Amino acid sequence: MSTSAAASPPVLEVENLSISYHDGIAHHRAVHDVSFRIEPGEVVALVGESGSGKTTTAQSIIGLLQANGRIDGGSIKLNGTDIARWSDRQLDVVRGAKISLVPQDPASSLNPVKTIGAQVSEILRIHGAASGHALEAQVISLLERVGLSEPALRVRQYPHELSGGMRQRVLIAIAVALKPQLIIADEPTSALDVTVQRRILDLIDELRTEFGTSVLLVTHDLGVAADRADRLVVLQGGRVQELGATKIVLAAPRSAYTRQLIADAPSFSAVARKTPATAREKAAPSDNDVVIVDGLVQDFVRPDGDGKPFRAVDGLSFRVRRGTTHAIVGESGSGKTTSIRAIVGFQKPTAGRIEIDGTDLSQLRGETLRQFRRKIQLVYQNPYGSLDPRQTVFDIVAEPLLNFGRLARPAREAKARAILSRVGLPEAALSRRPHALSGGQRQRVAIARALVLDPDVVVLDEAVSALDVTVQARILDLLDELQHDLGLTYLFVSHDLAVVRQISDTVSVLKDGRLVDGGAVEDVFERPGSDYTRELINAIPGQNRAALV
Amino acid sequence: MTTKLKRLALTLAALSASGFFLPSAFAEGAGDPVKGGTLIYLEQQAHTNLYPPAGGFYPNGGILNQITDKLTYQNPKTLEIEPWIAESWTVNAGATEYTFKIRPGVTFSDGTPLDAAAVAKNYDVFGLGNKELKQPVSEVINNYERSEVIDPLTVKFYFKKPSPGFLQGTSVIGSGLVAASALALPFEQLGDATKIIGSGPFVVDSETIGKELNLKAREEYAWGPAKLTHQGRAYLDGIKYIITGEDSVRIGALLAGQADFIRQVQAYDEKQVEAQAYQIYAPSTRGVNNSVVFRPDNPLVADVKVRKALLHATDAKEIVTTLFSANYPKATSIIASTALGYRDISAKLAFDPEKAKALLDEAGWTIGGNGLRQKDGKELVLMAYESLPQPQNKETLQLVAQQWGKLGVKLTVLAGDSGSRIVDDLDPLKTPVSPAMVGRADPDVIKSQYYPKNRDVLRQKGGQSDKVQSFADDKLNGLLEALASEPDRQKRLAIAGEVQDYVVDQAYAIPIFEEPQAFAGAPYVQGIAFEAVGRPSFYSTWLAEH
Amino acid sequence: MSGYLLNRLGQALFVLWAAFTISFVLLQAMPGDAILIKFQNPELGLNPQQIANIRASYAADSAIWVQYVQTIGRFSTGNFGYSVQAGVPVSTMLAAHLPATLKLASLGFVLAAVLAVAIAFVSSLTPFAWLRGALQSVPSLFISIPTFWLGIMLIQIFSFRLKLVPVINPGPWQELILPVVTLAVPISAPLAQVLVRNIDDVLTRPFVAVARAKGATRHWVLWRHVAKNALLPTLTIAGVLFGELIAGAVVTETVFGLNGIGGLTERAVGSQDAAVLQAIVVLSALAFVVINLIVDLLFPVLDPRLRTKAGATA
Amino acid sequence: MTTFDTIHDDVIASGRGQRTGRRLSLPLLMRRLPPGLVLSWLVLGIAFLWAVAPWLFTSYNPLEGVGGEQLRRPDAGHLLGTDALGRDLYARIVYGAVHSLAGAFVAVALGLVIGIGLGVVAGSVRRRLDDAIMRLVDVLLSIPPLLLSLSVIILLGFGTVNAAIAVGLTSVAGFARLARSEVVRVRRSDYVEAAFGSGGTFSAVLWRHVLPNSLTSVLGIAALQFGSAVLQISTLGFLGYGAPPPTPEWGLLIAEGRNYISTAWWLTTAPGVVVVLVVLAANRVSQSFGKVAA
Repeated sequence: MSTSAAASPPVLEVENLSISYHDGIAHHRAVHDVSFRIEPGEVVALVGESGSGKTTTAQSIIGLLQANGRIDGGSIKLNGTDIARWSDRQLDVVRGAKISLVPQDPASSLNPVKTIGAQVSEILRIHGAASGHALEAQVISLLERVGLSEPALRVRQYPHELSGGMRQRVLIAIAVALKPQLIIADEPTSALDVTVQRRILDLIDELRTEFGTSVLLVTHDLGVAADRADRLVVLQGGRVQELGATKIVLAAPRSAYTRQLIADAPSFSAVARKTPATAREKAAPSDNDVVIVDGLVQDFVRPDGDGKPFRAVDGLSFRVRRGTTHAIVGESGSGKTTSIRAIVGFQKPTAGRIEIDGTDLSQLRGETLRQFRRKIQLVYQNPYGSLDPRQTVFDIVAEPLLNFGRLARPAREAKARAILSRVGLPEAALSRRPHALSGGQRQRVAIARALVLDPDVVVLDEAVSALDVTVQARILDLLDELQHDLGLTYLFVSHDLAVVRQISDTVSVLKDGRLVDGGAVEDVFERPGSDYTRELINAIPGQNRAALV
Repeated sequence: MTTKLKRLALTLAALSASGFFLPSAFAEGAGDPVKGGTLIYLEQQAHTNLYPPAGGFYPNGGILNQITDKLTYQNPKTLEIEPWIAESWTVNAGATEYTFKIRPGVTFSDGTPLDAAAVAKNYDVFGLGNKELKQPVSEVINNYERSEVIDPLTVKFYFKKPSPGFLQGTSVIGSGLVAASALALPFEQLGDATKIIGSGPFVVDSETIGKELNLKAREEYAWGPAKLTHQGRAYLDGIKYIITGEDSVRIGALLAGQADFIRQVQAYDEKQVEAQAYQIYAPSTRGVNNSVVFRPDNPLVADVKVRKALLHATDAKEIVTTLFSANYPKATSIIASTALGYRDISAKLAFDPEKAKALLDEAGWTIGGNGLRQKDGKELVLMAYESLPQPQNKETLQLVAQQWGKLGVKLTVLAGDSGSRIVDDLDPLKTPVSPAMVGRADPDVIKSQYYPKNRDVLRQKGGQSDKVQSFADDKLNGLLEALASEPDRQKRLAIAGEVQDYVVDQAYAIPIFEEPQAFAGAPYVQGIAFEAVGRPSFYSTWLAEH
Repeated sequence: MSGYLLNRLGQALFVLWAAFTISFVLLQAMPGDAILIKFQNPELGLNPQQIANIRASYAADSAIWVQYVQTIGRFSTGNFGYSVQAGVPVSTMLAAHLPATLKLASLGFVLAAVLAVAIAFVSSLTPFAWLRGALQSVPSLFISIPTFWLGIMLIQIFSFRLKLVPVINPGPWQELILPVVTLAVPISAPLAQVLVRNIDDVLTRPFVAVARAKGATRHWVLWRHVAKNALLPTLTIAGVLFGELIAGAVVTETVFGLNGIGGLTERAVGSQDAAVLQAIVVLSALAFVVINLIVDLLFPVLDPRLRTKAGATA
Repeated sequence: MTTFDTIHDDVIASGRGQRTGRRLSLPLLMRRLPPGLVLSWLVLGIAFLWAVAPWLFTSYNPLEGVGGEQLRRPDAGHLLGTDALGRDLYARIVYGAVHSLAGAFVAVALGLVIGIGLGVVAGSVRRRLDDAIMRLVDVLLSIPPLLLSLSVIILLGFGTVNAAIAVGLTSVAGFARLARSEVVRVRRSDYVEAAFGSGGTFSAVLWRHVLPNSLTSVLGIAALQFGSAVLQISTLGFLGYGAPPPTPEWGLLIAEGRNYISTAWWLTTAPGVVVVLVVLAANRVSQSFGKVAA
């Protein structure tokens, strides 16, 4: 199968692997006859979207399928020996020592009530690799190796005292502690900010080359895979769509699905999704500005009371012209979400002026505020959390009309149906509840709910970041259409510069609550006004490939 | 004088011919008495107060009977009054003056002498009460006037009116003699057993309120009732009272050998006790039978016809056979057949539903739509609270309710907390019917039961309750007063009979059965004795090898 | 922190006061009163006048609010007054009854905890589904049994039939065996249920998978990772369980005739011994408050996340 | 346009189905019912039928004893034997169902209504009132429940309903706390904010979103509470505060039967077992609620 015929036996060889889950009634196949191999020191990326079976495959390799999971057939050969049907007892020796795992979500992957030291040393103790002072020393050196500052201090700290990036480093330290032959990195960075993501991936590369470890990189982000992997395994619906050396696959994808993926991956498509007006006028202030934010300041009292308040947003100012898209970019903690919550009127700003379509928010109270909400609508990041699980799609979309109940029932229904079909939801979906919809469909519902009141401004808070690229692409297309047809103004909050570059006219870059850069997208991307912006741009994954094309 | 005494003795003996003998209670067991050992005695309820006149309450009496002596001793077999602390006595013809010669050398457990002065002090309190200390008058003493200490060993009591019941009264549980220190305490502090200093064969050793009470034998005790075969110190070293409220635990513990003697054995448990060769003791309480009484102040039962109807509607036999055993004889009068002054009026108590129906129709109570008897808009619905101390009273009342129900009369058996129970019980409108019984081996017992100033079970005006509107039966009260003060024995017994007839003719009460006090003891427990009204006396008790 | 403590103490005082007041009102509103119950007794044959005198002598005839002020005054100085029924100072009664209950309650709670932990951990460790199922249905069974019934059955079987432990006049520790079991069974049930739920919940957390990926065995993971995380939340129900504990104590002590606060409560309610009941209410309210305070202060000690200032890393 | 969405549609939906047992569609649920749960429903069903149509199950009169028939061992004539008055125990249990179940129902309903009322108000209004209510709840919790219900019974007088009320009051605090925490949880969710964002008034949002979403788990607990209510009522019976005779309330049957345990064990055992079964069933069902709600 593999294009490169290696002399030494592969570290891992998966053949015709089939896995199914039992849902209480019957088994449902999640992985069908998947085969691939990993040569020593090689990075293989399992690429696919949610439901593609990539995580299931990875779990089965390290023998940690969920309780209701089952290997139906095929083999998993580690250095030639098939471990697919080994008992826990047998696998315990392999796990950590020969195969180790870098998990997806650093936040919840460390035991909150145990010190970092304890959790790192644990793996060494389990496998009797070290004890006593030697153990301690080794732990510290490991932490040092993965680039944690003051390792001696970290040893005594608890997970919650570390940032996401630091935690991921700790987890990597655990993964490499015993110099395993294979590291399974399951979406190792998808929960991290781009800049951090980059450093973490660099670290993994380093360690790999240093220890000659092979890496199975599980990711949904083709960009990441393109940058880091020697070979790609593209999964969809539990089946291998395409398999081969990264360059070849990307250059000449054979399956339609891979082509689709590449086309939809924002980081690859240099072309902007929308037809932009010329940069000049977009940046310049004008009477046609529908959103005016001036010196916005937002303070929070610290939960523990003492000390001075914590300043989340510090003097943010920008203007958005009607019918354009303004992006607010920043990493977690940059205050982007805080500012838009103030803009849509969920928070009273500590200082500064916010004006939407001529109305000054600071004047609004109670009923007037409620009326104001018709002008500006918010679409949330997580479509699952933002839809009431007990309402049907139709009710969800019809509710805003009910709130401003001018329309009679039939009119209301008509409007709701219209908007739903406008966002491309099948009739069948109307009577469904959110849990029966896919992520993309949910986000469409959320958008429909936002649009049904014909607002002037729609605020999209990371509205597409939770979605698979192909889905994301469809939604972005939709948003673009809608903007054209309805002359909407978007306030687009995102951490993903690739997307921002595609769809927005103007952009504000936030760091620690401050505006570090702003203006027309082209200007900002071509001539970044700050080092931070530059760092952000360089961190965008998939640039090797972008360069390569 | 002496002739009078003889005659009294004779009558008593005659009466007790009909009286009943305890199965084996007095057979002094197998072999000679063994000294030593502690008797484990399971009580159903904790004692409330050890002021001697409060001894009517069984848990109180059960303790007082061990730690106090009385002036006289009433032989349970003959019901004859025999010497105890009093060596001898004289009564004047009018029964208004009693003179007692006190046995020398008797001391209370605190060392103070039990002499004429002490006796006088006791009876002044029992007879007159003590307002400051809230000590009430004893119900067994009538018409008491004053005492007089003639010499250190002679005391004389004077009565306003004849008080023929007094001699027997000196023998009852309510007349235990206690040291001055105890009488000096306010009533509410007499709940603490350790403060009760008596002259009895046992003394209170230690107490855990509401849980446990330990008595130990008094070594120097040498003044038991003169005619008892056993003299001197008690055989037992001590008695351990353990409060065990759960019936099932008491009986189970006894049969499992964890306890020696228990009070309150329910009739349904008797079989298995005897099956295991354990002994059931069911001494009669020789008093007013376990009965249901009416409060005629309540218009519903104001009409004698209604009461009579209900009397004839009550099938005492069914109740006894269903719920009780041979130890619970069916009532043949309002007092026990073993009681002094008993008269058999079972003819008047016949179960006769037809007659009952007729009487109710006569009284104008006709069956209504819902099957209940009605009269000018009112339904014949009566209420009664169960009486916790009486054996299976809840079941008894439910059976009565069943029987009355057949006539279209509804009897609601109320359950309630002690607060509401007592408050409602004072109000005839809330409780037109009430269970009642009291034990005491003297005709006076009838007075204690019915007289307004005593228990006032009928709730008469000017009695216990100020909720009573009008009802008062002067004829009855007259009879009761006469009963309490008629010096002549024969006349007195005649009056006793008259009262029994009158109460039943008026159908004030429906007697059901003669209530014994049911105890059970392990086979090796010997020499259990009971005073005339069924409180155990452990003076002569001993534990055989086991 | 001190500010927080003061605030908590304020709340505690309020709770005490409110509990006192509520119970006072309830007791006043009850039909009849201790004096009536004790002295309106046929054996005593007291007439209404005499009873009224007695009531006066207890100062129980003055206006309600006067009594309220007086009682609260006395309580604040730690003087619980005089028990009408027993005729002894309430404080001495409490002193006499508290030890038994403390022994019973603490042992009962310990046993309950042991039972719960055993059920929860064994059931999640066992490889056999049937055993797991069986064990996990035990708690439901435990809460389904009336406490008093359990007590009586235990006595019948273990004391009377099998003659293993005497219930009458037993040794100091013997006397506790059956009561402790009786008390522990119903308390252990909710504990076990919460534990089982928490364990299942913790087992799904990613850090467990990470631990397994280190090569840790299921036992290792359960004891070193799951245990503490699962046990922490159970602390929160301690306050609620306290109520159960008292209710259980009342019943247990009544069944076994133990001389503790529970039995005392039962009798005091029966005789509406206001002084005693008030004291008991205040006492248990105090215990409740203290327990909750301890739990709240304990959390930061046990859970590092609550120790350092929240939001250190946003 | 939506091709890819729909491809993933089923995968994700079913995937959610298998991993977290989230709210299943009814037919799925039916097929998924474990036997234990079915049995539990059966038990509850029978108990319910006893309550509504006891005469279908026995020909004996539960209140009228037959003289001479008392304390009969269980046999063909009397399935569970007879009591001291010669009343058929089985009949008394069957006819007692209505008292016990109604009692438990009233108790739970009371606790639920008041508790949820307090909890929802506390959870949804601003801090002052919230604090006040939660303090009140603390107070309720701080008074020993048994003591509380005893005094309430003494106040209201004896009887099944009053006992139920007394028991219900003790569960108010628990329900209030639970309801509050649930409401607070739901209020933090995006969809509630979104509802406000789309112009929902406070009351509208509360009614449409907060209540329905926060009360599921509360109802789960309610089923659990139902069982313990039966037990608490029977405990009251044991302490002598039960319904007045001849009410054949289950708790009372156990409580009164206990006196006969050494002579007629079945008198306390049979009703005891019935109560255990019903409470077990209630718990099982409540757990299943919990699962579906989670």
